[in-house]
Amino acid sequence: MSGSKVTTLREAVTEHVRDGMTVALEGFGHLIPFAAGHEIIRQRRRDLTVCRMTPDILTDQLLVAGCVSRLVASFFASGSAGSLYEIRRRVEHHDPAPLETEEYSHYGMYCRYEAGAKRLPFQPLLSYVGSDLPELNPRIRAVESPYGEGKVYVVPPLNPDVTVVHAQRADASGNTQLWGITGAQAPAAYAASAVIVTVEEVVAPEVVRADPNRTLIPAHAVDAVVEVPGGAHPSYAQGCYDRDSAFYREWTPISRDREAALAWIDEWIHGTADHAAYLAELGQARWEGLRVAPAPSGSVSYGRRKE
Amino acid sequence: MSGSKVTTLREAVTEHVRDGMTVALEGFGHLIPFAAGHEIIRQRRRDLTVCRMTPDILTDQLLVAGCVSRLVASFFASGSAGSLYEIRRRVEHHDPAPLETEEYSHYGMYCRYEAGAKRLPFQPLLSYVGSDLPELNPRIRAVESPYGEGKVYVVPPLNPDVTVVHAQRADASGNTQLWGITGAQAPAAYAASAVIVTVEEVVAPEVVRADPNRTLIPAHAVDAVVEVPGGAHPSYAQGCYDRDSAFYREWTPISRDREAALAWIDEWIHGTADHAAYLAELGQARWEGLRVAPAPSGSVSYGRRKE
Amino acid sequence: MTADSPSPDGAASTAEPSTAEPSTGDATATDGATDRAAPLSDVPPHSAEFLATVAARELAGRRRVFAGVGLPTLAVDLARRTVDPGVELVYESGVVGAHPEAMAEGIADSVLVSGAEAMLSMDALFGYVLQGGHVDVGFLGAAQVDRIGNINTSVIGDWQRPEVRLPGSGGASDIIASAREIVVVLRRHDPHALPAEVDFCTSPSPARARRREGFHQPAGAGVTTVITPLGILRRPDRYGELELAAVHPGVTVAEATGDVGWDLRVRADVAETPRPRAEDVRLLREEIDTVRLYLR
Amino acid sequence: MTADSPSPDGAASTAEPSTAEPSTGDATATDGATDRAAPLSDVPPHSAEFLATVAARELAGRRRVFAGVGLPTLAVDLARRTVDPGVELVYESGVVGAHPEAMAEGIADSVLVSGAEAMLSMDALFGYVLQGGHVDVGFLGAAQVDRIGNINTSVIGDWQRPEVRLPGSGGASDIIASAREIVVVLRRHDPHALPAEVDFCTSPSPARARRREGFHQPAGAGVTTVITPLGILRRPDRYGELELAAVHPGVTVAEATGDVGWDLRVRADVAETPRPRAEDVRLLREEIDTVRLYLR
Repeated sequence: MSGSKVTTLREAVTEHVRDGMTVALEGFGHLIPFAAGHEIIRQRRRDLTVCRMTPDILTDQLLVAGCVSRLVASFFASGSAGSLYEIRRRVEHHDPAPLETEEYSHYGMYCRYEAGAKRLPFQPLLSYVGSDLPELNPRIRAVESPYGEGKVYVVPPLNPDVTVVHAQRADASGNTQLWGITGAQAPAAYAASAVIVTVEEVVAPEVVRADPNRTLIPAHAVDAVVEVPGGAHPSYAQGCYDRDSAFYREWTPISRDREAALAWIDEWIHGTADHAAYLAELGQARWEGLRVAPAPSGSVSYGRRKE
Repeated sequence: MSGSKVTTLREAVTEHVRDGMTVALEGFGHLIPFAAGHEIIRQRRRDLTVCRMTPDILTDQLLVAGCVSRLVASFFASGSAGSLYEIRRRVEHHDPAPLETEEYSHYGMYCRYEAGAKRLPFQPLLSYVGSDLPELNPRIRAVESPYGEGKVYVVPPLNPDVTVVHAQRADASGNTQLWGITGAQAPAAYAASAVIVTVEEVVAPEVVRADPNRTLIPAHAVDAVVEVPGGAHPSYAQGCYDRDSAFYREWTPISRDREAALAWIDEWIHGTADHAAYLAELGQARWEGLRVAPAPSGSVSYGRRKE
Repeated sequence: MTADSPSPDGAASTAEPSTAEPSTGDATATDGATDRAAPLSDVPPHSAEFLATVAARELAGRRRVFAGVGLPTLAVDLARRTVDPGVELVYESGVVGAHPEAMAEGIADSVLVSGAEAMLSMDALFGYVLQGGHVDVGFLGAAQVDRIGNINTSVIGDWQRPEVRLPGSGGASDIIASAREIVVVLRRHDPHALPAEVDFCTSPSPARARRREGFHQPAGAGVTTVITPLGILRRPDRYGELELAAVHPGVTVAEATGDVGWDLRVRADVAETPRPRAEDVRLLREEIDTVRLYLR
Repeated sequence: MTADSPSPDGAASTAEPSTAEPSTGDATATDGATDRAAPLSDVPPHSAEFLATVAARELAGRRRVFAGVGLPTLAVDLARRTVDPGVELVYESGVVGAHPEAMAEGIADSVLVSGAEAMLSMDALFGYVLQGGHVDVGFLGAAQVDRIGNINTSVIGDWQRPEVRLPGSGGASDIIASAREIVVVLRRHDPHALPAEVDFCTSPSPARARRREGFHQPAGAGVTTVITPLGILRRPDRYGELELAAVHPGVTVAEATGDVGWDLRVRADVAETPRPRAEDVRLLREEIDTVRLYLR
């Protein structure tokens, strides 16, 4: 256990996210670190390489805002509400500028984080035999099995400068617990040089230590802890609030019109001082509509040795 | 969810464990499947290849009982109470017969299960550069990284015929939940052709489904579910009962004397009809001494969508 | 899927298969799906209701289905209520054995997680469950499927400056390597969607994988079934080509073979797809997709 | 470790380092460990109390220690109470940030799990934490350590028909590759335990790894410190050999160099190991190992 790493989102982004960096923003449909991404937009970072398995609306917004020059990903559409038009404009029409992309399958991308976290020079997987993906992406290479079963494809490690994740809770030293869909957060965090964790709630160490199996990212891997309630909106936090599906639908026409998208960024991101202001703008009524009813996991016992 | 797989330990071992098979009995200090191992002894299986990262007393007992001809492992001593003398007699003096061994480091052995579970032809790791282990074990081989960082060692998949694990709880269809030290159980189970799960308690599906992140081995990977309370004795089940450290100490002099060890097998295994009889023989007083006080994990919410 | 109707989920998805075989008969089983005496629906073959019903029948007897949302979700839900209550859905998000209380609006929807039998890490899901050989059917959507079952979900046109940038692989090129078989649903039936050869091969057939010499060959059989608005195409064996196995009601064999990028063979036993029962359509509309998310 | 006193845990373990540097001085810090004016203990250098105290001092300023039980457990517990409350223990069983309510009797003891900050999978522990470079010090026990810091925990004598079958690697050959440095404790100080070259190299030094040409070289510095019943040996650099850095009270430099399998160099600044304080011994006996499990 180390000292408190609790800080503000502004300070965490200022300190750890610099122009030109490779930034992983993970969360597979669930716990997408929107608040942190929005703060990156507010601080007008430039020339980032963004790594996300499923770019989602968050990446489309970062692109609209001009933060991103390169994208490493495995699926180039929104979670469930259609195309990401800023990505498509960049790729199909180089409008307003080309976007360099590096493309994998989901498991290929996951294995890159795994290799990065484990400092392995490569990780084999069973995908791509016969696919054009290795032709498109020369980082997907082949290795001959020394046991005689032929060649398999491998991917190289992905080691971001900084990884940002959102979770349900952490203690002040950074022991981070998440449940529901856990995505690529743990390997992406361990693969990075610096890790920012935003959480719905900073809890007492006793809460974390009562259930150590839920800690997927221990304190030693974490550099900054920020309490950002609602920090995954418009995605969701299992047990806390649901996905704002209406927002996902609303984004499609916004994204389709670059001027509208720029106006959205101006109003909702640059026009709000921080995530609390963004949520206030969203309004209490909309937020109430995203609330979920409790569904308790139940408690298990870890046991204490009797004296 | 599939139908009930609940059976007796006798039937599960009769059906899934045959002479000559490769059997993984995993559990790293915790949740060691002693009851299942004892049933293998009772059914006088022969010529087994036993896979266990840390052979522990269980393997020494299986050896004494004449069930094992080969051992795949990464540490050849007892958890914390000294040598396993039957193993040493076999290896050092071929008494009463030689024992073939195949040896890895802990992570090498774990990676073998991982490769087995994922059907990968090999898994790289950073160990062994400069070690004599690859000289001793020709299955540890080298692969050149296609990204230019030189060679790394790799291990091949380990695919047992059957894997046996013990856990705190499962539902009747085999969704298995364990907490505390989770060892190599999940990859060893997925690597195997058949899986026997013994549990402290068979619980209702609702108990499992209230906390799906605790399920490490889903029903589709499980062939037989057996309720065996106390099934990890003399090892332990986190939150249920503690390790019988006195037994671990007692085993050392027994193991040192082959006749005493054979007598122990006769009395405690062949002399008991099943694990319940073994526990009865152990006595209520001893069992009470292993009980632990509750230490609740606390409950988290998974949330329910409101209508 | 096309660029304007992308996969309604986080992976290349949507799909629905069908079974043309048991089209004759006077089964009177209480199992409604095989009860051919039940009143039939006249929903058109290109409707989501028709395709979902065809897909549901395709799942009978299958155990584990790896799918996105949309038509697969509808099909699995319908299959469970009709032809096979034992079908289990796994999602690439790590959900195994979902029991959603409401219809999922995405593969990462919270309703799939609450009450699921297991919520695995993505490494366990792709590594243990998928690569480990536990998936019987993978449902995939596609912009193009070619003669031997190669799938394109990446780009139309030039790779470097595409005419249309499609969503890419998602889990598709992982799924095709290891799922026992793949069922694809196409929303179009024309030479563009069914070319002789895909513009880009995202997810390869075993025949194409075999050409990559010296490689450890994938275990999966690749695309075995393609469901289109006109009929059902099947591949008879691992390295064979797609053949017309069934046409939907009102579609002629000539219509189905005429609008394909190659000389599509017709099976000797080519059948007519049985219509959905009225009950299938009712279940889909009134009990499954009550908010008409996928049934539009 | 020898065959008759095997590692008291699930891995090749036990160890305790020491710091010879701050032996002169009249520190009056309230931090007891550096308070040289405190009453000293006369426990003998080969005692567990002595070695645990030496090891505890070695941990000052280190963050994350990968260790087995036994002397490392005692040393870490003592270090936290004296020289450095911030030392964090990780175990190969997956426990990170243990806060045991009772003294652990093994690396998989339930008391390490209850109340821990994280209970990781073994894949995360070995892959992310260890290979990922988060371990500062690995504590290892050994039957033999040779001139350049190679460790043998496998066999004495012939590999195929050994004189003594030792426990093998456990996590040791994984740990030595990736922990920043390794501290070894030997229970014997003689040419058998300290040979010019090990009978079998379980866990190699960087110098030996370098000879394996064309291999990705491990990040770890290997064995930097060996604590014996007579003194402390240190390796001055990554590819150098062990040198005598300190002798324990009552031991002469000639005694320490005379009983080693090679011509052991003596550092110019060779020091005498400071004795444990009476308070260190009291803590070990009365508050840490109250049941005298390791202090025998």
